[in-house]
Amino acid sequence: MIKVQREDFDVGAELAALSAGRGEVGAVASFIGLVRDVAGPGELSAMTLEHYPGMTEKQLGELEAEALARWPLDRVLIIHRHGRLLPGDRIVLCAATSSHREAAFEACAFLMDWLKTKAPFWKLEEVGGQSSWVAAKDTDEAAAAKWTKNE
Amino acid sequence: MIKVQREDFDVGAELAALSAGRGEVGAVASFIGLVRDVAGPGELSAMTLEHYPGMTEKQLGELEAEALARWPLDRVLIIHRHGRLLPGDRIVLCAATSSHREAAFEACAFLMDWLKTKAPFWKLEEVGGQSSWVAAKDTDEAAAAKWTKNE
Amino acid sequence: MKVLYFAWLRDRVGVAEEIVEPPIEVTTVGELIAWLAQRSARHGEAFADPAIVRCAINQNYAKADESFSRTDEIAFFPPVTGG
Amino acid sequence: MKVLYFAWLRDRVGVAEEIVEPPIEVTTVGELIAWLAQRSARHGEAFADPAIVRCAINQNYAKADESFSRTDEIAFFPPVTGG
Repeated sequence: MIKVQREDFDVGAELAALSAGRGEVGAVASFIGLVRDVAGPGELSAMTLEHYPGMTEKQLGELEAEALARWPLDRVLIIHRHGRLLPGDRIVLCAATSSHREAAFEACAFLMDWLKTKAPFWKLEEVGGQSSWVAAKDTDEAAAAKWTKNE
Repeated sequence: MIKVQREDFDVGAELAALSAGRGEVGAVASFIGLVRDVAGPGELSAMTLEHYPGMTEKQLGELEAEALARWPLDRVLIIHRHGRLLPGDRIVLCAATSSHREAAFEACAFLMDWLKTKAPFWKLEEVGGQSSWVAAKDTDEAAAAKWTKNE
Repeated sequence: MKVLYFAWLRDRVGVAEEIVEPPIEVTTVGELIAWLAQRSARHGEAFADPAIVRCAINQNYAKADESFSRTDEIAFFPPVTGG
Repeated sequence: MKVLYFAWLRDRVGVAEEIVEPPIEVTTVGELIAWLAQRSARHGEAFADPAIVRCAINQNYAKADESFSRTDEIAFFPPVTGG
């Protein structure tokens, strides 16, 4: 399931709904991404997430399908927020459920690695009144690439 | 933090508390283990988790310390229930928080692998009125062993 | 045809989308980038380093040698930084 | 000295704990298992395959060649199956 939204989400309720009534599911692996506080002492920081409506849902939907095809999963959940967020705010929740914990863990890590390099979101960071776009990280590209090499 | 308890736990509240006010934490990886429904159609199943009070807390505490020593984590959480549980009930919650998502993911998988082979819990499965102790799995031993080889 | 810009590409170009009419010989993403870069100083700045510009045709990633049609939805943006 | 049993080891022995007085020459975990196995038919069944019996001395895992003192808390149990 894919949700792209401005509002916050309820982690406990989302994860409970994902496995509710699914008798074969013994493993729920999940990841929550939070806004880090990048400001120095006494400064305020914030982060605005811009995205490409339509393409985001399409890319995340393909990511979900890819995870379901690669691992013996029951379900996949990706919730990604956009708009202006403050330090400590939740940005993203990824989860994968399975009867096998290895599959759930691997799929969840895969979701995050691919999401970081494929989902069309951009972070605008505000620190002490200055705004700047966050640069993409080579380490994210490398993390995503390792899932391709393994095929 | 280690909690060994009979009662259920609130996943959303536990994970939120783990990162609350920790400005450097951007990554929360977690795992929830659930009781699977092993009964056939029309049958009821249940699971009773016995443990070794005292040793459980000691082993989980050492596991937490080991994870904190191996990865750049902020915090570790392990909650494990005991007593009689029904299909779909939560058994365990493991979580690791970090500024790096790889560290959080790896530490969380490590916690589960070691917990499966070191924490003194035993599962008694009831299916259709018959009780039997669940046998340990070789795959769990192998999963735990891989964290030793890497040293 | 319509072209969309996101994040700092939009900031540099100055608009989130625009209607452009590239000449008929412009058929690939790479050629479109080269043509757009000539449109104004702001465009030139936005497309100064094509290696860090990503393109999507109809919301799918597209490389420089891919061709597009005039009815496609074309978008340009920096490497993504979500998650 | 006190010995604790858990899970199917307890079911087979028939008690969760018992006070035993092994002779002075019994000093290692392996020797204690061999001595306990002789105590009764139930003990014999519980310790029939020492390879699948785990031991903890004062709540730390202990191998067959480890020695214990009479004041230690000794526990025997099957391979664990939590999580």
